[in-house]
Amino acid sequence: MNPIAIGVFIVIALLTLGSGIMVVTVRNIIHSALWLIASFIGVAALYLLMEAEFLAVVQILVYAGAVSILVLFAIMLTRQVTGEGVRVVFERWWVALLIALGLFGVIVPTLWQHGSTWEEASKLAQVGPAPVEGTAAAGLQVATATEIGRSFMGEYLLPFEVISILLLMALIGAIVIAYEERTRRRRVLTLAEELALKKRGIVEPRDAEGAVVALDSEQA
Amino acid sequence: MLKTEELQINIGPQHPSTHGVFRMLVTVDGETLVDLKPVFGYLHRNHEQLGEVNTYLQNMPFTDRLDYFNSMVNNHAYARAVETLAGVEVPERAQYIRVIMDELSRILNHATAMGFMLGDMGAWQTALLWGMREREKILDMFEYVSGARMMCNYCRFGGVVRDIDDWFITELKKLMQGLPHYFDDFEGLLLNSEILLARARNIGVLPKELALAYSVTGPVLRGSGVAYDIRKAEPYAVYDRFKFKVPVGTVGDVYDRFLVRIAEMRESYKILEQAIEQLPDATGGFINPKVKQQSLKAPAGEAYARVESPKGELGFYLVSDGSGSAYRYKVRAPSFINLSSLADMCKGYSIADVVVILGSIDIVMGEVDR
Amino acid sequence: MTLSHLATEDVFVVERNDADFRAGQGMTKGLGIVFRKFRKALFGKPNSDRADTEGQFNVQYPEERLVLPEAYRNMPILLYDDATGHELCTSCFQCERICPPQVIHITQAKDPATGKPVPAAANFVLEYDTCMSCGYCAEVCPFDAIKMDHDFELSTGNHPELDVNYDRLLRPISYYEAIAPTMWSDVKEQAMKKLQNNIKRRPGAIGRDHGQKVKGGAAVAVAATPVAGAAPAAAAKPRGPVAAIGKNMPEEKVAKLISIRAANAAKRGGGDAGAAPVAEAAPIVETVVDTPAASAAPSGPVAAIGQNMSEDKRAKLEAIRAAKRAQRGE
Amino acid sequence: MADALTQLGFASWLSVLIASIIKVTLILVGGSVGMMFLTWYERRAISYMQDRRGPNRVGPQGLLQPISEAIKTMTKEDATPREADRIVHFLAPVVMLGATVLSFAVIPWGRMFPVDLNAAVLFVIATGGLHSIGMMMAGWGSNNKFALLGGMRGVAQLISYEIPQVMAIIPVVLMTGSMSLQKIVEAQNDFGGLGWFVFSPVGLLGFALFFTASLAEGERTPFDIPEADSEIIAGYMTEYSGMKFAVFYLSNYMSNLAVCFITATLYLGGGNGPGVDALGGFAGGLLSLIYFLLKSFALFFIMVLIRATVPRLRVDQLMGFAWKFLLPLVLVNILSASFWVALLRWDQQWPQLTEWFGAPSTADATNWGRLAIAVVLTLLINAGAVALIMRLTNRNVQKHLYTTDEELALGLS
Amino acid sequence: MVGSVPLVWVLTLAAGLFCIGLFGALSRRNIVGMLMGIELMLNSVNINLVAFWRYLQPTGTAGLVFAIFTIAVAAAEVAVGLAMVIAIYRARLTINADEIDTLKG
Repeated sequence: MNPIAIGVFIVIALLTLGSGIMVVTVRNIIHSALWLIASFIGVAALYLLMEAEFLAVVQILVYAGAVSILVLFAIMLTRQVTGEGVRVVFERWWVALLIALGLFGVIVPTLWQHGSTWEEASKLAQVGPAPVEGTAAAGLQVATATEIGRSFMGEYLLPFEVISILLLMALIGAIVIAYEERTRRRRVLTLAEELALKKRGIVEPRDAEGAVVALDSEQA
Repeated sequence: MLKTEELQINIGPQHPSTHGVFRMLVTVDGETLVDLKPVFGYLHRNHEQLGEVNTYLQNMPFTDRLDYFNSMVNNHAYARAVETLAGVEVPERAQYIRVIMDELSRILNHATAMGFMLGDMGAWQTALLWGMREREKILDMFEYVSGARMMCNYCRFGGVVRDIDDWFITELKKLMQGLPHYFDDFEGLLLNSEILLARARNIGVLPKELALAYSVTGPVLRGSGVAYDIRKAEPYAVYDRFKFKVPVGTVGDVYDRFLVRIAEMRESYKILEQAIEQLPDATGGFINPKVKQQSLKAPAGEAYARVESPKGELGFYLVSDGSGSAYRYKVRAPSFINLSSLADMCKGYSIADVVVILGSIDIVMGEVDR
Repeated sequence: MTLSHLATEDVFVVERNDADFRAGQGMTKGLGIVFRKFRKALFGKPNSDRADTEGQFNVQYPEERLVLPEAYRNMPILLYDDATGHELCTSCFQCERICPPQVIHITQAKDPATGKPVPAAANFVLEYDTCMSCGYCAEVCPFDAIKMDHDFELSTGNHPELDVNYDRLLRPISYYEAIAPTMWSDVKEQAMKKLQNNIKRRPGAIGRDHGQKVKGGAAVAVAATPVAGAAPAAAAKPRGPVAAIGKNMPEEKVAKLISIRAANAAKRGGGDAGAAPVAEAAPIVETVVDTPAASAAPSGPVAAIGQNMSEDKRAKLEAIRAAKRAQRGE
Repeated sequence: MADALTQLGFASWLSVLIASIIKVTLILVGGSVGMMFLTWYERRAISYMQDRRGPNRVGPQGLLQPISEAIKTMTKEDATPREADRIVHFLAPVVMLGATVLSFAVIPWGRMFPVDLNAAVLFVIATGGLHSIGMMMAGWGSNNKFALLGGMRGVAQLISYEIPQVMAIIPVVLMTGSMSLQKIVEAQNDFGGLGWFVFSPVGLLGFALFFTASLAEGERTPFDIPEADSEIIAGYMTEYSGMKFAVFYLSNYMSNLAVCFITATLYLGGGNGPGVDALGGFAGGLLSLIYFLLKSFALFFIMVLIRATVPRLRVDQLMGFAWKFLLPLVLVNILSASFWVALLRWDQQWPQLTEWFGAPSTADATNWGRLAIAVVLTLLINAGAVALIMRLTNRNVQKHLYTTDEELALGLS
Repeated sequence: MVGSVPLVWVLTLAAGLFCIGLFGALSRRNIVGMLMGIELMLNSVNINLVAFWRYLQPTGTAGLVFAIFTIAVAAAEVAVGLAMVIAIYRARLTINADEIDTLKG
């Protein structure tokens, strides 16, 4: 029962929950994205507290580093043309609140009933392997990155390969969906290219103020 | 249909890389440049009206302020214009002195111009500061002989203000020993560097026909492949006595102009060597004594004299009505005309290239706005 | 169509490096050159000779100074003869007429008795702020009365001070002789001859007893001559002019300055004969480098105080100088 | 440190607290003093390269110049644009500096490791990734067209160079078998302290790629697009002045310092050198710190040399360089690293090799036969890959010169 | 921390985060807001996994490996989701969920 751990846990819990609440309640979408990053870092701190170092670093690298940038880019690219005036939440947002609170009300009591059984189980689990005579009493060997790596290559090889294919599909899918074909618009010709065309007699159709008139196929 | 709308960006007039007070209104579509509208006139000082009010001699110091990098060349061009108008002949030694000063000015101009362009490319002013050192040495020479580093006011009608003495010759020879090392360092520093090649090759291409159509002159024209140099086309002031070559590019892009300017510096070095050997002794006089400088009256008529300034063909057109000051005084400034080709030359390239292309044309706003 | 009418052997095509990019060899060559420059600048000797292109080349301005060549022209000054105290200017208005920015304003002096104009100037105002120091006034002056000065530290707080009037323009001939010996020696005889017959045509009252000139002139005249004497041994080509002594400097300061000059001159007497303005800078640069500890002479010549600096500016400069000297533990 | 304090009678948790506070202050002070030294060091080095004297007025040889600059920026007015998003504008430099300082938690100073995560290498890259958030906030918060453009470009550059940077570290992790920096430094300790990774072909290519990628991460020339002053005035830092600009400047140079430290640790055997083990104890630690700082400042000198010589890459060339040149080379390097590990450490999987060359090399006895094969094989793979990719990507494209008729008809090109 | 903080507290924290994420996903009109809500829910699931791993079976790696898989899937999901958002924005010029209702009768 060391007070520091409890204190730190409570601080991190408040940080994560607080930024979570801010994510859903703040009006400005950019601010809610920044609060999302704060909650990611809170969760990473929680992992560190639970000595899952590798996971904490992966969380910072993947979520706080990349996903948040993706979200920010998406927000900036789809800047609301009509401005923030529009309502942030649906009219009947309180229904969602009710559902969420109801769910919370259901989960927490069941958790607390099983609390005691989990306590003994976790105490049992904390006892390290039986001390071999020669060596000192080896403490509890918490799984680190090396064990994770071995289990990836050993026990969980199939899911590992499936995940890599899934990521590849997501990669290609995202590009195909988001790619805006540039073919439909005229590329700006440099001086030398225009001269090369003129020499071959291909004169670009230009309207009054000299802008290149797009070919009729692009009028759509 | 959502079309990324074109962005209007304003580069200048207080922009770190516009070589003086010059604004470019650039419309950009994504990264490529669609249209560029140059806006200048911020440095207009009413130079040509002043020329009509001042007497011929009084106007000489104002010509220093045109292309403030090469005041010697400006003075020389103005002096030649008045000499042709008034029919004054210039002694041999003065012509040699003028040629020496012009070639020294060409070297310092190209050294700093290339330095500024590389600075715009992001090369953090190393080449510029080496160039500045050579420029400092040359400016000390100008200061010794004319009295001021940049505003030399050195030429008079029929000669120069002060003769060059043996101290000047010895120091000039010492300077000449250092220059080849500087040229080699400069070429070795960047000429084959991959990133410069990537940033300079095939950027801002000005084909030969269009270069002539835009009537650009100087290194920009020679970079596009037209071998036209006034020192060869219409040899003035003893230039016909020197053996030197005219460097010419092939494609006409930023890289070619860069190479042409470096080659021109080497050619100026050759001219300087020959000029020092053939320099006549002081008996011939450094100025035509018969000319009354401050009260020179030119017969009615007109004259146009042009000089190969480092930036291009610098010409002075004078119409005189017989009085002591010019009736019409017009300066054909090379930077002004070279700048007119910038707008079309930059189309299709990115913003980063616009700044480099502007650097490669090497303009000075003093000359453009007059 | 090629416009070039030049003989083909006069034109050479610049060879372009159109090859593909190589593996960074070009860049490494550049890096090597910059490293060589770095090594030379860090460990090599400072760059003093005009021929070499390596080593440090900048001059630390306030402490070290480049000596200005004789023909250097900044703002014009008027000369008066040390001995007789007469100004050379006869207000012939030539300089006023030629001056491109029209900054010179002269009023002719009148003979108080008869009221007729006299070849001397009553007041001579020159707007230092508009003057572009083109040197025309010095060229056209038939009496060599107006010459170009070498003092460029003229920045001042209040603008009206830049309309310099007559007494602040006057300098003794010895001062100009110190800063431009050969240029003065060329025109010395005819200038003095013209001055003599001008003095004859000036009535006794005018020109001779210009109050502040005589008083100031005499004292400075005395101090000025030793300076000329102490000028370093003139080699074949007179060494570049040494920075001049301020006109209205306090007495003890002038004396100290002369002693410093004498010490430098003695030390430099044996130095290299090749007198060259820039080379001249080399010894100064060297003196700065090697003398702080050694000889009593303060490191580098003390800068001359601008003639028409306002009082508080001069006081502030003195304070800084004193602090510097104290900090250098003199 | 913590147990030393417990002997002094503090409660155990209090001593841990105090120890960590002392460590944190030491790191922060070391980091910021290091940053100041770097600014002075860079300006002096570049000025000597340009034959002029750098700052030499403030303090002896100008050493107090960074401090005077800090005071100057603090006294400058700290303006925030009117319609700017005030909070985001204020938080951007905080996030940038926070990300940089976070990575110092793991970086060793010679032999002294502040904290030893067993995923330390990944932690450093993760905190490097946080930079882009700060940059994005700066770009968005300043409500200025140029700042937004600079911010977007900066983030795109950071992300596209983060991947080669991470991949360039994988060979080092493969060769040491662990991600903790302590083990990586120990693995480079054989051959009398000179067994640095940079001397093995895999390590050499990894070093070159990692250093180039970290040039881009630290926005050094030739990759300093985000604040390319000749184009968009100061990139995402346009609307910042006074103290906030000083914080950006501090975080910029501290991340350069961090990058130099990490490169020295990963590839140049941070803190290892002849004679460090012989001394041992405190003196050994000090000597390792000196070696470590020498290596890092030599690396920084290379950064300064490159900055003084090479012009800036355009945005598209910069992205092309990352994706088309660095990434393939990095992948090939991982391949050759796996060969290296297979040859040197495996014996059951490769009985043939054990027969010919004997047991794999253990910590003390290195098996020279296997080492020779490994070196030759990896050298071949790496050199071949570099040559091939060089020829593939570096063709001198005659773009912007001619347009074929079909190209125009399709409107493609 | 294992000794002093009971497992139930961590699970309640995860449940709380999950409900906040659920509320965010259901109530936000802006699709990107919804995606953020979903991210929060995925994070809370991860907390559960790590908590169970740490408290009940610290030597095994099931919890950690599963958590890493969920992170990978979540990243892929965000990438594709935002690609769709951009495509919708380009087509409809709006990303408010209730305005994109062309399928409605």
